[in-house]
Amino acid sequence: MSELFVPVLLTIITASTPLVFAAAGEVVVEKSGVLNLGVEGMMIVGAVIAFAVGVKTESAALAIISGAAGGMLTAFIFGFLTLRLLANQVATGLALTIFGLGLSALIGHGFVGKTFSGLPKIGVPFLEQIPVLGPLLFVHDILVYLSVIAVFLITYVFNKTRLGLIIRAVGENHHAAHSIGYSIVWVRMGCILFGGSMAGLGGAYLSLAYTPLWVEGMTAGRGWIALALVVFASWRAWRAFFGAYLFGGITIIQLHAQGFGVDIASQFLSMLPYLATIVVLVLISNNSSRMMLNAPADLGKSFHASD
Amino acid sequence: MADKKPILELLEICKGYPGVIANNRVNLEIKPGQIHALLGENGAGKSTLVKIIYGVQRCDTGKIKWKGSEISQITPQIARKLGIGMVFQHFSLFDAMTVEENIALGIPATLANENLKQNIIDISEKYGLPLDPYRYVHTLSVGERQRIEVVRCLIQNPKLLIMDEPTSVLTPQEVDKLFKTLRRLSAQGVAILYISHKLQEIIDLCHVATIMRAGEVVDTCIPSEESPRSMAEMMMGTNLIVTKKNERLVSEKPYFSVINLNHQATMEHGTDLKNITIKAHKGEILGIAGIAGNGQIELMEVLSGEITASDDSLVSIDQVSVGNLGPRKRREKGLGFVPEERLGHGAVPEMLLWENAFLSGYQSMKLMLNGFMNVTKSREYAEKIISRFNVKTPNVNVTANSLSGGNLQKFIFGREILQDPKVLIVFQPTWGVDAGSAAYIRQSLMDIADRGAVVVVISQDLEELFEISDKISVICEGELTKPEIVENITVENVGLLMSGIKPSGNDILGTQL
Amino acid sequence: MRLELRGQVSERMVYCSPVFAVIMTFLTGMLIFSFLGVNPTQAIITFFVEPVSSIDGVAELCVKATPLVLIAIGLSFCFRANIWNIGAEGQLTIGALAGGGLGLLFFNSSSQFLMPGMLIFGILGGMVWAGIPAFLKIKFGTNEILTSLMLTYIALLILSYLIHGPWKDPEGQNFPESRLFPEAGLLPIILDETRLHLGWIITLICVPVAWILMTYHLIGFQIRVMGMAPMASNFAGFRGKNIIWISFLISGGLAGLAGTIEVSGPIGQIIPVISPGYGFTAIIVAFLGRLHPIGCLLSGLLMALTYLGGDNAQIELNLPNAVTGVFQGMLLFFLLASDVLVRYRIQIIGYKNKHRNVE
Amino acid sequence: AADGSAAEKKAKVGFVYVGPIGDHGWSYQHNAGRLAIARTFSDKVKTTYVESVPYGADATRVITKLARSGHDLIFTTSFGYMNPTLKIAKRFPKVKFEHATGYKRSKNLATYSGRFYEGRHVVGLIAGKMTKSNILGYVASFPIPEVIRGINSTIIAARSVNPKIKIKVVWVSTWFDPGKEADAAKALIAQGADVILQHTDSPAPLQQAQKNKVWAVGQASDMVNFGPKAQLTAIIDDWNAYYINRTKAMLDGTWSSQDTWGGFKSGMVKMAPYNKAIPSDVVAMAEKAKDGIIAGTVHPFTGPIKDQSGKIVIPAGKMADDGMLLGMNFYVEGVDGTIPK
Ligand SMILES: Nc1ncnc2c1ncn2[C@@H]1O[C@H](COP(=O)(O)OP(=O)(O)OP(=O)(O)O)[C@@H](O)[C@H]1O
Ligand SMILES: Nc1ncnc2c1ncn2[C@@H]1O[C@H](COP(=O)(O)OP(=O)(O)OP(=O)(O)O)[C@@H](O)[C@H]1O
Ligand SMILES: [Mg+2]
Ligand SMILES: [Mg+2]
Repeated sequence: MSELFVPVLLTIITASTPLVFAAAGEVVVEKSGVLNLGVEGMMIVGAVIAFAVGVKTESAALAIISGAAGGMLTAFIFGFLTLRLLANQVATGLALTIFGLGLSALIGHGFVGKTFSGLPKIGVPFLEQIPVLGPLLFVHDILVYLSVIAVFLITYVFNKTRLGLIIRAVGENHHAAHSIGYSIVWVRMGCILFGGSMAGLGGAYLSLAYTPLWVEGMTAGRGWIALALVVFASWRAWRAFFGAYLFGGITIIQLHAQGFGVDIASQFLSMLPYLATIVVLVLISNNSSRMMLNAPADLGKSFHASD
Repeated sequence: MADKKPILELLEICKGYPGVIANNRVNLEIKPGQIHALLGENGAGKSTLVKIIYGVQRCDTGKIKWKGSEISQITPQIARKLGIGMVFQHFSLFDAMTVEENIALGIPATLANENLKQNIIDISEKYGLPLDPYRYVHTLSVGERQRIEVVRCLIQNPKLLIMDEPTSVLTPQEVDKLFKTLRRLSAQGVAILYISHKLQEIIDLCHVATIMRAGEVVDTCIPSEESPRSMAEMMMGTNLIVTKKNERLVSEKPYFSVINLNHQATMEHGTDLKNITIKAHKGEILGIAGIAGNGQIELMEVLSGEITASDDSLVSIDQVSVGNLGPRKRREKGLGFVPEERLGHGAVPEMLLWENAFLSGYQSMKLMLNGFMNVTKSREYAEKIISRFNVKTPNVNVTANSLSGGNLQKFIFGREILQDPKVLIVFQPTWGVDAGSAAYIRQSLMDIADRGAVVVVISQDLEELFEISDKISVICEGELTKPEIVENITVENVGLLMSGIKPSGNDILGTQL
Repeated sequence: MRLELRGQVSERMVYCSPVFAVIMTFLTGMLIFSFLGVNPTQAIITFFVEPVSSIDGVAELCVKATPLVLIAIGLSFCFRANIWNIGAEGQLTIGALAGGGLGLLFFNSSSQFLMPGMLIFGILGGMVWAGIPAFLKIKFGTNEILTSLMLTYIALLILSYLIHGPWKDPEGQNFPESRLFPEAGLLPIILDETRLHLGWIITLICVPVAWILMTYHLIGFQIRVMGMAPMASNFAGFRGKNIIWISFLISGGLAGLAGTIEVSGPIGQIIPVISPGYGFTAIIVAFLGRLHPIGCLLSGLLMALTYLGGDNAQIELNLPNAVTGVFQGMLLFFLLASDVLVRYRIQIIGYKNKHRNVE
Repeated sequence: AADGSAAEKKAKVGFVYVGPIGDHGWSYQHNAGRLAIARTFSDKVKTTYVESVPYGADATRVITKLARSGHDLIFTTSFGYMNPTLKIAKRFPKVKFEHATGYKRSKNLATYSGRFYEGRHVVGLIAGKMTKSNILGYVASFPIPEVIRGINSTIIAARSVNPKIKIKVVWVSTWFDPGKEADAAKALIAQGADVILQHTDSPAPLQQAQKNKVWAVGQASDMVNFGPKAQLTAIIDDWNAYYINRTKAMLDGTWSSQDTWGGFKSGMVKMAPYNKAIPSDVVAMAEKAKDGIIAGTVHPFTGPIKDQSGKIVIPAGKMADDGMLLGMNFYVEGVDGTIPK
């Protein structure tokens, strides 16, 4: 069984990593009180820019950095509109998705059919020798490690640092945070840009590692799933991580079930990840007051100092 | 003290909001060690002025000097560095965070270290403001929240302490303790800028007072040489009405009663109600005194019907059980109520005044036609409230949050009173309301009792309760004492009961005396 | 540059700001088009004027706007109550399946009741699908953003299952398409030689009805109070649970109606893709329309115009679809940003009238 | 254009694509055909296209728009456009329409499609020889006859050279989601498949094969870039010749409605160059089968063919007719699992 077990788990890791990036980034954005529904748009811009730079320069590092930068630039548009011009966040996020899909197609025009060598696997010395666990946990490309590190960092920052405290404060009650002297615009802009770069990395993972190629619309709705995972995770990065793995896991397992000839219409099997997410959420939201506590109270509200 | 150089000088401060000039050429000096009162009606511009000092708002023109030198730009961080601390009128707290986290956010990073918890405990013990650093703010009473604000300032050893209505939710004992603290700080040379609507406090505490009206400084005085009445009249520029208590006919049978009600708090860290019994007669004002957080919120919810009692027969109006009826049905039975929180509970901040008039008046005032809002009638009703209750507003087409606190409170009272309720339950009726409006609101409560209504006032402002109530009960940790005729008890005694100290062997108020 | 709060919402800007946004889009658009080597004036005309320069074009505009407007109106109720129903796409799909299913069941009926029956089934279908997140929210406190979105994917898979399986047209050579609906199951055309169908009239009726319901009916009032101040809603004695139900059912019902109108109007059968994301686009439409039915009508028409303009730009100017997306995104950005002028005035730093008089 | 003044006025040919031209799959190949027209008739014909046109109300609008704006010949390139095209063809009798992969025709509406199952037959033979595990993996989109036909054609051919072969099918419920296609390929590889076939549009499954050192077959276009070691060959949709012919017929006035189902013979289906690693006898066998199909001596669905239950559906010596092929909705023997119903 283990010769099946390891590849299945490896596949789950690949399938979940883009979701982890995008969802963990969005956790930070939403914790600061900003609802950016444009994750899909930021992801795909990240994907195309990473791929384009990867093809042009042959450098994985440059490609990854540009992917993050691409997501960040797209996010900046959102930040400027919602923070400086106080545009409605929900609508701006959706517009950002439309814009991002269009923009990525324009940029990617010359890159259809091009190939990229993919990201090299990096083994962690010694640990990779451990049977079964070694290849499973310690031989991955840089982005997989980065996604785990990012989740750790975010959790650490929110639980242990003043920065995290300030971000939570801004998302919790922006008037109060303003009164005691924090710049709502700058804190939120920082979070939006961070979220954008994470979404960009998620996109970059798709076009550099998951399926190293560029085709229009290749994010195929993953940004939306990431958004749902943030809610599922009740705004905690580590739960978003597990949510992504749950979702990715069920997606992969249903594909395997088909391979084994399970006699259920594929559409019903494809529903499983969505159903499971709902069911798990229902089970964990029995204590809804605690959920509410985690939800940033000022999520989605515009702030202006003279309000 | 007079020879000392001022620590803070304000020169010709102007600040406009759209439609109003909140501060107009305000000049002010505060000297080290001075306790300086800032007085004025609701909306006079006091909070705006102190926000400018603390750097939360920027003034349009004018200069601020700190220890004689002008500061060009001021932000809360800079203010804190200079040694300015501020207790906000509207708490700047974060519900989903702990006390410790809240305090950490409002102090320099260097102070927010591992010792912070201990510091909080030390400071709060030193000044008699008990606080548990681990508690979440949303589980705390208003009074406890106020303490966080105060402790947050004290922990920074400020040179100038600004307090915007800090005592509105404290008990007399707490106020005493706070005053001791403030006097001690003053003796240490800390300047204090103190805003309050409680004029007696100002007389007791402050060295000088600056009086504002409509954004301008209109007068200064030495409070100890004034009376509350004279200061109120300086603020308003007119005469203060005097509340007067008439003899009233009291019904024989209780009209509104609650019998042995037990209720478990829905909120985390809420207070459970135990064996609550209230028997209120027509033409009677029953005061319920208590320190915030002793079950008043829960009591209010149960009385208003926002949370229904477990047993139908526990709450009744005119012998009719209403225990499991919601607020709408209870209003049909003649109940009216005014919650503590004006914005967001008693009124919808972003809605127009006439819509807010419709909010609770649509049934009894028949503002609805086949399920549709009757706009004309609702407007007329709102206009009636405005004219009868002297609400200062351009018209009824402005949003509720554009009214000053006192005016909105008058509007909400007017709305309930004009519905001619048979039972009116009010919670902290004059919290943060200026002297003029407060007198007006108290008078209207007495008027409706005169007309034969039952009035229940839940408040921790003992001065107020003693002024208007016929009987007073005390709520402490969810238990309610038997009501006692007001003439038979003293403020001190009630104050003790509020803090849970029962006169030995007897839980009936006043018998000690 | 600095923003300063206006005392009151500027009535003038409510109307001027969209115009301002459109002008800004024109200008930036012209810049981009000349950069792409297209005659800028011609491009603007192709995008915004040409599509509606004929009766047929206007009819097409209305056909395209119908589902957008209907769904956006429904969503306005939810969003006003602060309920985040983002699953209108799924509700539309299930509505289309319920209404269309009736049409397939009676595929050789010629009863005049078939069409109304389908519409009612469509509404019910949408309501059922919207009822699930409502139920979960009330019963378990489950966040509706997640449930409604997940249910959308499930609805699309149900559609896929039915259309590849049981509802396949038996005479259709196993193509994943249903039978065509009978004549009696199709919405009548109301303007000859065009595709303008009864659904547009239904939409036009929904607009004032929703407006009155939202602004002057107790239901709308309750919804608004709950959205702005839930505690005040308790205070007034409104039942939070009822409001959740009502707003979900209204928006689900309208999305379901839109779905049935799509299949029994311009499509005429059930096919694997019923909606190109109307449920999501309608969220933008709702917010652009400031959550007001009339606003939804206008923004729905504008949004539809950008799609028509996009087709046109591809056909006439050989511009790729991607340009449409970028251009559409830009227009939306400008529209959303210009909203700021309604509540704020822009102040250039350095200039400040010192003693502004009370207005 | 009907008045024949083509000298100054160019004829217009329009295309409607279901995906973006950047999908590197189905729409990409049709667009290649459009470009071929543009190259061939650069002075006489103007081509236009509208991409990513969803089925339903939008399709009707776009096709009508093309018909209205003076297009003489309109290709609608996905099966979902069938009914809209039929309806519009009635309304615009002077405009010529061509619908890909459908079966409804009228006087001015022709249909065309490729006999891709011929390519799958060749692929099946090669896969049957190349597999070591005797398990083929098939990444499939939706259970429509076109896809099922391809699966059956592959397994019949493969079992004809190696009766022990099984084929595993994973349905991804999408035509286009590179990530999910890749995951499906990985699942199949993990379950022992050593030749990956696909009926979805992106090169992602091929990439996975390359990465996991198993074989694969490209889809729609030559995808050798994405898996130079892995790609055994690819089944190429080549619309160029057909599109040029039909445009020419339109220009000459000889266009008439017809049904074209072109395979190897017409060049609509082509095989990409064979992988060097395929032994020469296997290549020879593949080429022979291809030649046989062109000559009409070989038919991929020649009896006896049994369905999964072992029932004979095509008796020995008989060949499936086009009607049966077009509506095929059963698996033949050797396919693992059942068709989703
Ligand atoms: N990712 C995060 N983002 C923001 N705040 C967080 C995050 N993780 C934790 N917190 C905050 O840190 C505190 C402790 O977090 P922790 O996850 O340990 O919660 P908990 O009390 O154990 O709840 P649960 O049992 O539901 O996990 C909480 O106040 C929580 O709101
Ligand atoms: N953010 C704001 N936007 C617009 N107007 C404001 C704002 N803040 C205060 N105002 C107006 O400025 C004036 C002064 O308000 P301020 O809060 O300073 O009064 P105050 O003296 O503190 O009253 P209170 O005793 O009720 O606290 C009022 O008319 C108020 O409505
Ligand atoms: Mg925990
Ligand atoms: Mg104030």
